[in-house]
Amino acid sequence: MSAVPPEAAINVRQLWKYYGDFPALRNIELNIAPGTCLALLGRNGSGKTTLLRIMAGLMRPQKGDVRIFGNDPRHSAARDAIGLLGHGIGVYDELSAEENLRLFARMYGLANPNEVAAQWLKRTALDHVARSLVREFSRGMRQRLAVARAFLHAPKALLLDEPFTALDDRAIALLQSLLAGALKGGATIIMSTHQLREAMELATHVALLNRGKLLFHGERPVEMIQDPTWLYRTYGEG
Amino acid sequence: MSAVPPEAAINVRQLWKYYGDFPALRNIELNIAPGTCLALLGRNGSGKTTLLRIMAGLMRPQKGDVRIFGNDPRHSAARDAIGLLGHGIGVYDELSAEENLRLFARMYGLANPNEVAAQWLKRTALDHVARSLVREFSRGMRQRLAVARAFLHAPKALLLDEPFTALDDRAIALLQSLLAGALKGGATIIMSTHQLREAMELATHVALLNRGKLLFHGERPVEMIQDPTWLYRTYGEG
Amino acid sequence: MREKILYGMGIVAGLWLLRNLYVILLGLPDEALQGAIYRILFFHLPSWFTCFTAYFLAGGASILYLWKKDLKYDTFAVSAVEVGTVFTMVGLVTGMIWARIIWGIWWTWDPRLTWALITYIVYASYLMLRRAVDDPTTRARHSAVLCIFAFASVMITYKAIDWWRTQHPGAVLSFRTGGGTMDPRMESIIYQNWAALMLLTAVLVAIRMRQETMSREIEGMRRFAHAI
Amino acid sequence: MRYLRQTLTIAGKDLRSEIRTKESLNAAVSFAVVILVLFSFAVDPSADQIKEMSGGLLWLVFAFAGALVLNRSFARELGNDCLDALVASPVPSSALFLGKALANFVLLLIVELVALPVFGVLYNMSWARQPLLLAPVLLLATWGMTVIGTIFSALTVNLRLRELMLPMLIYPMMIPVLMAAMRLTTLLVNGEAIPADDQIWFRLLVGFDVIFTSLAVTLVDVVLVG
Amino acid sequence: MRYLRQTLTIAGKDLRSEIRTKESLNAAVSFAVVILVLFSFAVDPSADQIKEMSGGLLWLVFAFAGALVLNRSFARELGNDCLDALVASPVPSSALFLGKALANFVLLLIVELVALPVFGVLYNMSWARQPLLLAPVLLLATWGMTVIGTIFSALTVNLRLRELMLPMLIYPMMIPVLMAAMRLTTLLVNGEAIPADDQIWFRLLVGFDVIFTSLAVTLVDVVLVG
Ligand code: HEM
Ligand SMILES: Nc1ncnc2c1ncn2[C@@H]1O[C@H](COP(=O)(O)OP(=O)(O)OP(=O)(O)O)[C@@H](O)[C@H]1O
Ligand SMILES: Nc1ncnc2c1ncn2[C@@H]1O[C@H](COP(=O)(O)OP(=O)(O)OP(=O)(O)O)[C@@H](O)[C@H]1O
Ligand SMILES: [Mg+2]
Ligand SMILES: [Mg+2]
Repeated sequence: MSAVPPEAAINVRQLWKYYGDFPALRNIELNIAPGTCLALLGRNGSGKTTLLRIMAGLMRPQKGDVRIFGNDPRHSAARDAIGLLGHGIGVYDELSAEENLRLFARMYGLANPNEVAAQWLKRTALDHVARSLVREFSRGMRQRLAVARAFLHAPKALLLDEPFTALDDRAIALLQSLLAGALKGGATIIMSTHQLREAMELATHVALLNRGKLLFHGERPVEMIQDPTWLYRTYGEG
Repeated sequence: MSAVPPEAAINVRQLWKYYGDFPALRNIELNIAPGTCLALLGRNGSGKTTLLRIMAGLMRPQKGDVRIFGNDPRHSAARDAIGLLGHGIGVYDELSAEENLRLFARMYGLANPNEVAAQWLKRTALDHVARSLVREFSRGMRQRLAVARAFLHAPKALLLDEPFTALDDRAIALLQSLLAGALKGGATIIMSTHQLREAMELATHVALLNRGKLLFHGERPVEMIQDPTWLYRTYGEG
Repeated sequence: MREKILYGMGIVAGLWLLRNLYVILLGLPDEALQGAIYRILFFHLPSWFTCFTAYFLAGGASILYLWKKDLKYDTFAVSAVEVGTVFTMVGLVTGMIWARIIWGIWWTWDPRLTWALITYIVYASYLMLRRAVDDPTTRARHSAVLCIFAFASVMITYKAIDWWRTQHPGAVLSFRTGGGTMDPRMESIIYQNWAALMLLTAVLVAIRMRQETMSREIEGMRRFAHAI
Repeated sequence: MRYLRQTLTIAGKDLRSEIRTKESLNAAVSFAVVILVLFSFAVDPSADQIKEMSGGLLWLVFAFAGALVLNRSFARELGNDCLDALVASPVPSSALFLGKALANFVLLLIVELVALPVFGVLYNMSWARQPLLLAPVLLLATWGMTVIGTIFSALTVNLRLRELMLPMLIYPMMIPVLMAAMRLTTLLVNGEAIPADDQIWFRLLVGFDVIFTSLAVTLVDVVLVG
Repeated sequence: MRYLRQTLTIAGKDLRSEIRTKESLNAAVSFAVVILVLFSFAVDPSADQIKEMSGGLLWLVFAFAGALVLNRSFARELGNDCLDALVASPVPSSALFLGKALANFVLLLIVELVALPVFGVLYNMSWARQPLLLAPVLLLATWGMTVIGTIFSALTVNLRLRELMLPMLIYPMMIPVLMAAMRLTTLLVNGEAIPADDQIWFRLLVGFDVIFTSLAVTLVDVVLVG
């Protein structure tokens, strides 16, 4: 139990997660420095979603632990610091865009929920439909609202699970620009994805999972810009 | 009501589909020759899924009609000719791989369900787990079983809705090789996708939908091999 | 080695029960009011005590699971509940046979009887909940929570004769009545039967635990193989 | 012939996956017992009038427990988008419907045949006094419940609020069958003859079954495809 | 303070979306009416004994109709994976639970207050003879139902067989509350005083509420997170 490196945004130590007797994560060690964007890669079933959910405090591991800026993921300080964007958009269909954002602002205990909501509606170009119910939104609008929801409380750590799946080129570009903005603002980003090309536009680091084991973690190899599957071929067939 | 061009595998004429008052498809005209592989492109909400579902006979349009080898999609000859692979895998978790394939073989009225099932299990490399319940399968195995289910009755027209979504590189390669095989065998393939690069490996033709209108349909432009988004930029901003 | 101990314990339990049966049938006099049939009490009461104990232990194991997150507690809990429901069934059936002879009907909606039935349903639904969850870890967690809630029904069943006026007879054992209602010889046989049944329970639970652990390991291995 | 084979294939599939997992059977049977227990608090089960309510209680139990089975019928197909695969196959919608209805019918009968003796024991009723007359009532009324349940299960399967809508829709529709079955069962269970006045209930059952089956078979394609 | 605000935020959200769509309210109220009608076929509503069954019938209706509301409680969060967003937020699981329970409590009370007069009319009962004693019974028993329903709704929310499992789990657990409520309501609705013997039911209600609320609040984090 060495001390947490003071510079780590997210620190994962000797993490094991079992589903029954099946080890989905095996002894993961991971230090993520603040301000990096980590692309979490791995084949289907390698444990990416599991790892992200444990980091987000949605699940507990059997062994090992995770620190978000030095805190347990279930500690309220850690949860204030986390922004989560999973497969679903995480907003309510039967509330309006504005109501959704205010609700989450209030849940995060922000001082001025209404202002923050208005501000993010503007930033995601949804202010003209602020009062429409989310049910009536198109896929792109929903995705933007989901991003607003996740970014609302200025999280220092963003966790994204396959954020580009089933999005069209425009929606991907929008998400990338918002993520780039957050990164510039000092946030730490971790995203899992199979769409390597899209991920490589942002990623400063990559990590490769294979059947629950961490095979590679480090700065993005230059080879991957030209050839995104380079990593798989080099480390992945273990 | 001109005659159906005799050479068309799938023929769509003046098709309109409304959800309530919202026109999801506007006056689509489309002739797909047998043996082609058509990539159906378009931004989120442009109507790709709607069009595929109408072709598969899962929905009826308000106006216009669709012919599958000259028949109405709900005609049993048309349905014998169609293989469908949607977002879900379309097989039962609580049955074994073998039982699933036999079930569908029987539903398609094949003469020898057991043999066909065995044969497809071998072809998708699932024969060693033929008796395991699908519930225990990994994502890749499920996808292969889904392909076996869709290909079982040697369909002459394959309809695929975002087949590459959330698959890893290996699973994509497998699917591509199976599709290439079907194409060589004379099948007609129509697939919707946002993953242009993967689609371009197979596509002989492309069609572009924009807000329910067909903007482009023709052979795959050579420009798209180098730059898959070329089509969007050239025709898409209408 | 463990096998042998288990089988040995099983044999001891069987022999002990046989010996008790001999005493019950031939050693004890008929009861004044009910005649020979009262002897069913020697199995009725110990069955209930046995299943209550099993449920109690399962509840304890569930709390331990939630605390330690070790699947062996969950394995114990499910094994204990399974064996417990068997004895609940024995208690219900012996009670119903007794009721048929003494009261002339198989069942009446008396609070004690009703709560005994509810207890059975609650633990049966525990077993059903387990089948509905695929991931063993989630399954363990959720069923542990249910197991803790479920114990309330056991307590109500136990206290039912004190809380309501029931057709079912009240307490007979001296630790509840303060003594004097029952021939000590009979009471001792009741305790002996209970002890023998508990021994049997221990054997059954141990066997079930082995099966459960094994099938979980096999499932884990299978998933691992399929994940390739 | 082909139609019949397709119908049986669908019924066989549903029965096989249900028998394998016993999910809705277990749930329905134990729910039936739970309702019997709940009723015992609501009505005084030792009272004499219970005899006059026996058919009523019984069919309420069948209706509530049966809804669990019926609800699963099309919901079972939602998991992996199996419904799309079924509808896209050459099996006609009406064969699909009949196959599923057949499977549900068998499952409901199983639930009823388990619940009957339990009811008999718990409520101290000897329900088997006129088995030859009770059987057709059971079969006819159960088929009526099945048809209504299956078609509405198809209708609600894609609704967001399936769990809310289904009970609201099916119980009111089932009322005619349930009323007939309640009345006839009460008479039969108490060993009484069926007076001429009550013969109409039989006719109502038969009429209901015929009309609603043909309606459902005709309309199911519209429900599933549009 | 922060805890309280979070609880109220959650409760407010649930109430707001429910009031806006009225989905489960409408369904529950109309289901209640349907059940009342069904019961009126099963038992003879004009008979005298109906008086002795009034509390029983009423609480059966509340339990069946209420389950629809309770079932939606966490199911509401499934749609867009909202549950993950909630659990990942700084709102503690217990505040989440209490907020949802509060909303359910209000909704159940609304359903009950609508169903009561309907019952009164259909069964010709004047239920409001001892309102000051009936009110605490309603409140205590409804809270008990709410706590059980909400925690089991959380427990089953991710199950494949949610619709099957939830009724199987909650009704047996609710039986103590329902029994107490049935007995007391029957007495109160008929204008009788509560005999000393039956005082135990009040104590049972209070005890149940206290014990199960504390259990649920303690265990909900384990249920939602692990
Ligand atoms: C289906 C019917 C019956 C059921 C479900 C039932 C249930 C129970 C239960 C749960 C106990 C618990 C023992 C305890 O922990 O205190 C018990 C004990 C007992 N039962 Fe029964 N019983 C039934 C029928 C009968 C009948 C018909 C008789 C005799 C007339 C009887 C006599 C006793 C006696 C004497 C005890 C021990 C009382 C005590 O110390 O609590 N039971 N029964
Ligand atoms: N709830 C669960 N119960 C049992 N096993 C599970 C569960 N969730 C995931 N698994 C298993 O754990 C492993 C890791 O799953 P996970 O979802 O984390 O993979 P992933 O990397 O996100 O895959 P994908 O790229 O397909 O999303 C897989 O083998 C999967 O089968
Ligand atoms: N069931 C429905 N009810 C109402 N509107 C619908 C429904 N299904 C689709 N739509 C609308 O119809 C339009 C076309 O939807 P469709 O799903 O066909 O698009 P798509 O091209 O498949 O989009 P994506 O790339 O996001 O999958 C969208 O604007 C969508 O909002
Ligand atoms: Mg994943
Ligand atoms: Mg689509």
